[in-house]
Amino acid sequence: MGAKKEKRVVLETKHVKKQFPKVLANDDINMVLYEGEILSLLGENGAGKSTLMNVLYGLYKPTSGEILLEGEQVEFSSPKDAIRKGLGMVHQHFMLVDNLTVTENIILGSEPGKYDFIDYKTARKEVVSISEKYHLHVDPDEIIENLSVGVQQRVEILKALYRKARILILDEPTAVLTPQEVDELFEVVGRLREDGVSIIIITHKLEEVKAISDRVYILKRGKIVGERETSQVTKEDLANLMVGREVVLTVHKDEKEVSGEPILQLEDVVVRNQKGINALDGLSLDVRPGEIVGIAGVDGNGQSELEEALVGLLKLESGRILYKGEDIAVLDTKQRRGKGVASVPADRQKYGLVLPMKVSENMVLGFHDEKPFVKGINLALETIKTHSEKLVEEYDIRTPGVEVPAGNLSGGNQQKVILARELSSDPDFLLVAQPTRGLDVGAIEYIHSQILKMRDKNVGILLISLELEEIFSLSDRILVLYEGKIVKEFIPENTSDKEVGFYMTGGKKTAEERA
Amino acid sequence: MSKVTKITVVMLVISMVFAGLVFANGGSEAAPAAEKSKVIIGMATDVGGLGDKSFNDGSYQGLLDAKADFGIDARVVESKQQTDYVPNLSGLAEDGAQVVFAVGFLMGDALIEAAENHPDTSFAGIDIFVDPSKAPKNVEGLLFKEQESGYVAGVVAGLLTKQYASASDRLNDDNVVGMVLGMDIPPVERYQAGFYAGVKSVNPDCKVLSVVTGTFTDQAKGKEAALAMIEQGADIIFQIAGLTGLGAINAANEAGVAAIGVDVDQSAVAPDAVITSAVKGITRAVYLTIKADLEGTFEGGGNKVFGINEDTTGISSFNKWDSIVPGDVKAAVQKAIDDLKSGKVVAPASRKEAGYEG
Amino acid sequence: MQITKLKPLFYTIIVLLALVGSVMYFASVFSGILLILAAAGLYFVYYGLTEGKGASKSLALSFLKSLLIPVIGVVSALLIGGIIMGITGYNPVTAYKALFYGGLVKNWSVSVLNAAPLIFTGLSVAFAFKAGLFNIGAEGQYYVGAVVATFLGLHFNMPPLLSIPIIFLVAGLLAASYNYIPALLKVKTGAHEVITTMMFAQIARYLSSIFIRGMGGGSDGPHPYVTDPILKSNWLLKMKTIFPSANYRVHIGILIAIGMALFVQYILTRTKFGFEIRAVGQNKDAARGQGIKVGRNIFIALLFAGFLAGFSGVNQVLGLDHKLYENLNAGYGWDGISVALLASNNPIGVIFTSLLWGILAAGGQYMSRTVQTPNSIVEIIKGIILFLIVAKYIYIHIGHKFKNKKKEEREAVK
Amino acid sequence: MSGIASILNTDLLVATIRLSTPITLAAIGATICERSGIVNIAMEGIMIIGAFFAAVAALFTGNPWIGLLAGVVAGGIFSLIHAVATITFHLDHVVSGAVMNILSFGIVRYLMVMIFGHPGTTDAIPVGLKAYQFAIPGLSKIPVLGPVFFNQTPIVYMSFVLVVLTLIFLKKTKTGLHLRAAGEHPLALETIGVSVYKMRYLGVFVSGLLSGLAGAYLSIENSVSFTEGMANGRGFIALAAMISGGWTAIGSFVAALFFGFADAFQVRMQVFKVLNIPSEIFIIFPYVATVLAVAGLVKKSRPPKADGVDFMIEKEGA
Repeated sequence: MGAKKEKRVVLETKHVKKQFPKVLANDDINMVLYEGEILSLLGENGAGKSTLMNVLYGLYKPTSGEILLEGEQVEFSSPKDAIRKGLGMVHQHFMLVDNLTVTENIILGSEPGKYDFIDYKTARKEVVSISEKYHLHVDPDEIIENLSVGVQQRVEILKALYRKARILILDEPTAVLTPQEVDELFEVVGRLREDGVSIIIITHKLEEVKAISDRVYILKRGKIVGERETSQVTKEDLANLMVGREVVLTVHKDEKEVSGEPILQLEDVVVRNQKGINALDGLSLDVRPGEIVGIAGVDGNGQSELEEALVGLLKLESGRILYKGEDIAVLDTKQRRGKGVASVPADRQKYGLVLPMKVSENMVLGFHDEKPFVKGINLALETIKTHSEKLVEEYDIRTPGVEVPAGNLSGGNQQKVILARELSSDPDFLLVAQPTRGLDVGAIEYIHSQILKMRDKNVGILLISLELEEIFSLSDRILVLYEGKIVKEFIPENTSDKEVGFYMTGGKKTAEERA
Repeated sequence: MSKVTKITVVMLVISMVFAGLVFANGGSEAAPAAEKSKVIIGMATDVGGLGDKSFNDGSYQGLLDAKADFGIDARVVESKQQTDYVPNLSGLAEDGAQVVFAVGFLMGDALIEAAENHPDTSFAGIDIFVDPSKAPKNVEGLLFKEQESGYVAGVVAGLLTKQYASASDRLNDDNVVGMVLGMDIPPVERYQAGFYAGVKSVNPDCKVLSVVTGTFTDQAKGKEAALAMIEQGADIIFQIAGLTGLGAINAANEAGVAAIGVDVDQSAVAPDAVITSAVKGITRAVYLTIKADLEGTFEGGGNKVFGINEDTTGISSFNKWDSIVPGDVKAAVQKAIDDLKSGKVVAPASRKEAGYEG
Repeated sequence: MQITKLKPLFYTIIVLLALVGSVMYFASVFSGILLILAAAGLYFVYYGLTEGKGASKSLALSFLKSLLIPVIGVVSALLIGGIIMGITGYNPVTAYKALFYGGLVKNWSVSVLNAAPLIFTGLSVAFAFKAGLFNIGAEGQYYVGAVVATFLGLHFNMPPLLSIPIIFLVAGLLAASYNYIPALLKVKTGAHEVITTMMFAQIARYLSSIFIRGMGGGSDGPHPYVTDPILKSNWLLKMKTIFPSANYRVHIGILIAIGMALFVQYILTRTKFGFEIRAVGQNKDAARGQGIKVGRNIFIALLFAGFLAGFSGVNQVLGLDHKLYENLNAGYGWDGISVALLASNNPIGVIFTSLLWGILAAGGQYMSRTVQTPNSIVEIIKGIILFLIVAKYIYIHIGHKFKNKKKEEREAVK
Repeated sequence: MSGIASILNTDLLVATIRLSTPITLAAIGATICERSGIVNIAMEGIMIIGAFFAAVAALFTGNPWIGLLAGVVAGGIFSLIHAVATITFHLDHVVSGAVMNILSFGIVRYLMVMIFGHPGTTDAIPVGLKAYQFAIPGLSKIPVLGPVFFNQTPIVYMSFVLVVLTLIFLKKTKTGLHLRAAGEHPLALETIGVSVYKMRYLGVFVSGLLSGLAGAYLSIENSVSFTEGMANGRGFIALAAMISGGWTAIGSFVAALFFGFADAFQVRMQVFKVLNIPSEIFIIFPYVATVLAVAGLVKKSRPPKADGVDFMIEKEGA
C-alpha cells in the first residue's frame, strides 16, 4: 500500500479554525497528508468536511491556524495560488462549463499557446496524453452537456491533473455516480496513488473508506474525533465514530399500540432527478396512523426526492402513492393538502416560507384561499391576524408581532411558524423533513414534543432526518434509506445506532457483495 | 431615535432648506428679470425643434431679424411632447409675450386652445390652417403656397434632367427625378403636387418618383430613399423631409447627382449638389407678422396666405450652380413665376389636383 | 373601547377630506393641501387612539424610513444637476427656482397632466414586478389602449356615463390580451418577458400607424397622421366643470389614476389574488410547495399589467388629446418603469413618483421657456436619480465602508 | 409587377449592407457583452452617444478619423456606467440599460444646446468617411459580390473584419474562452482563478466600443452630420439581431443583413408602388423574428446560462 512507502508529509494543517457568521465550521483541525496516500475524511453532513477542503483550496480563508505545504507555511488568497502549489479539487457540484468541449474545460485558465491564442492542437494532444496516462478515457472534442455524470467527473479529475496537481481533493465523489462508475473511479484513484499523487476523499460512505483509503480522519461537529489506519479498523467502529450519539435530549414518549390500515403506502416508487438518475429506485414503505416512521439515511440517498414526490412537486416515473387507499400521485399539491397531507420541508427557507412576507401571511400560506381566511375574494385579514396571534401564542414563537416579515425571525422560530401552519391544519398524515436542522437545543426539544403530540393525535408521521439520534428518539419504526431504496427496517428498541449507521453507510451492501 | 430616522430627518431638512432656497423671495421672480421695457415675442416649436436647418430654423431666423430691427426680446421654447404645446404657447403669453408663434402643422389644436384662453395676446401659427368660422380673433394662420415654390423648382428640375442634362455631369439622360417626403402632412403634399406639376409642365414624359419616409429626423432613411430613386436613374432629388431630407441631399451629393433643398436655402448642406431650394418665406412671414403687430395692423381670425405675389414663395438663388444653369432655364423660371403671379398658371395644391397618384 | 365603534365615521371623514382635498389640489386650488394634511393628521390621531401611542409613532417612523432612500437620491441628484449646470455656465439657483415654481405652481396643471398616464404605466410595471416579472413593454400596451380608445371614441355614441367606462374596459382588456403571447411564451417556453414584451412594444408602435391612417389619418384624409377627433360625448370630465378656477385642460383622469392605484394596492394587500401574486413573486418554490399555481399567477400578472398600461392610453385619448397622433409618443412606457422602480413598486408610491416626474417635466419646460436653460438637464437629473435610488448596493457599499471605519476608530481608541 | 424584378438588383444588396452595418456592429458588440453574462439593452443610447461625439470631433478637428476614434471611445466610456452599475453595484441589468437609454438622450441634447445653441442637428462636417470609400482592386470586379463587399467605405470594411475578429476572439483566444465561461458558469471560472468581474467589464466595454462605432457610422460615414433621433430604434433592432442570431457573431451578422435587406426592400417597394403594403409591415419584421427566436422556433437560440445573473464573490463566503 502507498502508505507503506517512506512517509513524507506533503500537506499539514495546524489548529485550523473557520468561523462563519453563525456556525463554527472547523475547530482546531490538525491533520497530515502523506505523499502517495489516499486519505478519507469521514463525517456526517455539516461535520465540516467541505469547509475544511475549501479552506485548503483557498476558497475560504481560515479564521486562524496555519497550513503547511511540503513543510513550508502557505496562505492561499485564491484558488489560483492553491492550484499553482499543486492542489487540485473536484467539487461535488462540478465546475464545468456545459457548452464548452472537454478540452476547453480542462485547459480553461491555463491554456497553451502564444500570446492570447489558444493552441488547440497542443491542448488536445496534452489532454489525450494525460487521459491515456491515467486511463481516464474521454473524447476531448465532446461537449460537456452530452456527457454522463461519471465522465464529467473524469473531466474534472483531468482538469486537476492537467494543472499538475500532486494533491487531489475529491468532494463526495461518489454521491452522483452509479455503482459501475464508482468502481471505475476507484481504479483511477488507485492508479493516481501509484503515480505518487496524494488524494483526499471526502465521504460519508464507509464502504468507500474501506475500499480504497489508507487512512481516515473522522470529523464530527467541526472537530476531528478520530484517526485510523483503514486496515486496522472495522466499519462498525467507523460507523460508531461517525454517527455515534453522545447523550442528548431525552424524549419521553409513552408506549402506544399502533394498529389498523396504513394511512400512507408507497409502492415501488421510482423518481428521476434532473440529472436523469433514479433518485428513488423502487421505494416502498407504509405509515400507519399514530406511528412515527423514521427514514434514516445519509444525505443524497433520495431524501429530498422522497419529500418532493410526497408533496407533489416531483412526478413519479412509476409506482403508486396510496393515501387512505386512494392513489394521490395524480393529484397536485393543493389537492393533496386538501385531503389532509401536511409537510414540513427540509429546506424551510426555500420551500417553507416566503421570507419577505408577514408572519401572519406565512401562517396561512396555502390556506389563504380557504375559509375562514377568505371572504369572497377578500382575505379575512382580521381572522388571519387573530388566527396567527393564537398560533404564535400556542407554539410560543418569539416575534415582535405577526406583522413583521418572517425573514426577521430566528431559524427556530421560522421553523415553528411552519410547524404551526402545518399542524394547525390538523392533518391525517404529516411529513417532517429535517425538522431540527441548525436549531438550538430548546427549539429542538419543543419541536420534538410537538411531533409526538401529533402522534398521540393518531396522525401518521413520516420523519426524514439525517440526525440519527433524532430518528432514534422519535421513531416507532426506523427505515434505512440507501441509494433510493429502503434497505432495512428496525424497531429502535431492538437495534443500536451502530447497526443502523452500518446500513446507512451501505455497509450491508458491501457485506453482501463479499458473500 | 434610530440612526436611519435621524438620517431621514436630516435629509428632509436639507431638502426643505433646498426648496426654501429655491423659492426664496417668491417664485414669481422665477420669470427672468428680462428687459421689461422691451416687447416680448415668443415662439414655440414642436417636437422636431430647432436645428432642423429647415422651417423651424427659418421661423427662428424671422424672430431674430425682428429682434435686430425692432429690438424685441425674442424667446423660443421647444416642446418635448404634445402635452407641452398648450402650456408653452399660453405660458409665453402669460410671460407677457405680445405675439406668440406656433411652429408646425401638428400644433394646430394647441394654438387655438391657447388663443381662446389668452384673448389679449396675438397668436400666429406657421403651416396651421385657422378656420375663420370658429377661430378667435386673436389668432392668425400663416399658410404658404408651397405648391408654387414646388412648381418653380419643378420647372428647374424638369428642364435640367432632360433638355439641359449636358449642363452638368451630375445630370443624366434617364429623364427621372425624385422626391423624398417626410411625414405626409399638407405642406409637404403641396410641395409635392406643385413640384410634379412644374416638372410635367416643361417635360411631360419625365418620370417623377417619390418616397414617404414617415419621419422628419432619420437621415439614414432619407438617404436610403434618395439612393433608391437614384438607382432608378433619378438625377435630381427634391427633399421635403426636414432632417430626414439632409440625408437625401447628402446621398445625392455622394452619388454625384443633384438635389433641391426645401423651405430655406440649403445649398450650404452640399454646395456642389444643391441646385437651388424651394423656399417658402417663413422668415419673412414671421418678420412681417411681428412688424404688423407692432404697428397694430395685426388682424387675426383667419389665415394669411403667403404666395408668390407676396414674394414669399419661390426658389432661392442658384449659388454655386448659377454658372451651370443655362440662361434658358433661368428664363423659363422667370416665365413660370410670371405665369403664377398673373394667375395664368395655378399650381395644384394636392396630389388629386395634380393628378399624381404618387 | 368605543373609539373603534366610531371607525366608519372616522374613515368616511378621512376619505372625504382626502378626496375633496386632492380634487381641489389637482384643480390647482392649492388650499386643498390643507384638507389632505388634515386627513393625514386625523388618520394619525385615530391610529394612535386605537393602536396606542407607540403604534402611531412607529407608523410615522416607518413612513419616514421609507422616505429615506428616495429623499437622499432626489436631493443629491438635484445637487449634482446643479453642479453640472454651474460648470456649464447656467445659474442653478435661478434654474431650479424656475423649475420648481413652474412645476409646482405655475404649470402645476401640466404636471398633473403628465403624471396621470405615468401612474397607469407605473402601476403596470410595479404590479408585474410584484409577481417577479419585468413588463418592459408597457409602451406597447399603451399604444393598444390608445388605438382602441380612439376607435371606440370615434364610433361610440352613447351617454358618457355608459360609453366611457365601456371604452376603458374594452381598451384595457384588449391591451391586456396584447400581453397574452408574451405570457404564454413565458409560462410554456420560459421565453423571457423582457425580450418578448420589448419586441411587442416596438411592433405595437409601428402597427398603430396603420390604424391611425385607417381612422381618418389617411394621407388623403383631412388630418394626415392624426386621427379624426373623437366624439365630444366620450371626453373625460374636465376639472373646470367642478372648479371654475381650474385649468381648462385638467381632466379627472388623474383621479381615475389615483383610484386605480388604490385599487391595485387593495388587490395586492387584501385579496387572495394579490396574496398569491406576491407569494409567487417573492418565492416561487415556497408558493409551489404550498400548492399555489405559479404559472397561472404569472399569466394573470402579465395580463393585468397590460390592462393597466392600456388605461394609460385611454386616459390620454379621452382626457387630453381627444385624437391620436402618430410618432408622437412621450415614452410613457419607459418612464413608467422609472416611476415604478423609484416607488420600489409600491402602488401608492407610484402616485408620488409619477407626480415628481410630471413636475420635473413641466417645470423643465417652464425653466427653458423663462430662464432659457435647456430642459434636457431634467432628463439627466432623472437618470441620476434613478441610478442613485435603484442601485441599493451603492448604499450598502458605502454603509460597509462607514461601519469599517467606525470599527477601526473604535479599535484605535482601545 | 415588373417592379419586383427591377428591385432585385445589385443596388439592393449594396443598400442591404449599408443599412445593416450599424446593426451588425451593435449586435456583435451585444453578443460579446451577453456572452460575458451581462444583459445589454443600452445599445440605442450608446449609439447616440457615439454618433454625437464622432460628429462633434470630426466637425472641430476637420478629420473624420479623429471623429471615428472619438465616437468609439465615447461609446466605450459611456458603457462603463452600465458596467459599474451592474457588475460592481449589482444593479439589475435591464434596469440599468433602460436608465442608460434615458440618460443618453438627455446628455446629448444638453450638449447640443451647449455647443451649437440648438438641438436637432449639428452642422455638416467638412469631410465624411464616405470620402474614403475604396474599391479593392480585382475583387471589386467580381459581378454582384464585387460592388457589394469589396467597394465599400471604411467602417463597413471594419464591420466585416470585426465580425471575423469577434468570431476568432470568442472561439480561438484565451480571453474569449474565459469570457464565455464567465457567462456560462462564473463560479467555475473563479475557482480556477480567473476574475469573472474582469471578464464582464471587458464584455461591456467592448460592446460599448462597437456600439460607439455603429453610432459613428451613422453620423460621419453614412451621413455628414449628427441628428437627434438618428439611431431611431436601431439599438433595439441590434438586440433583436443578436437574439435571433442565437448569441453568436455570425448569427448576429446574418440576422442584421436580413433586417437590413427587409428595410432596403421596403423603401424600394415604395419607389415603384408595386403592391401597396404598408411599410410598417416590413419595419416590424425584426421584432417578430426575435419573438419567434425566443419562442424557441429557432433551434440555435440559447442564451448564455448565466446571462443577466448577478455574480458576487462574497456569496461564496458562506
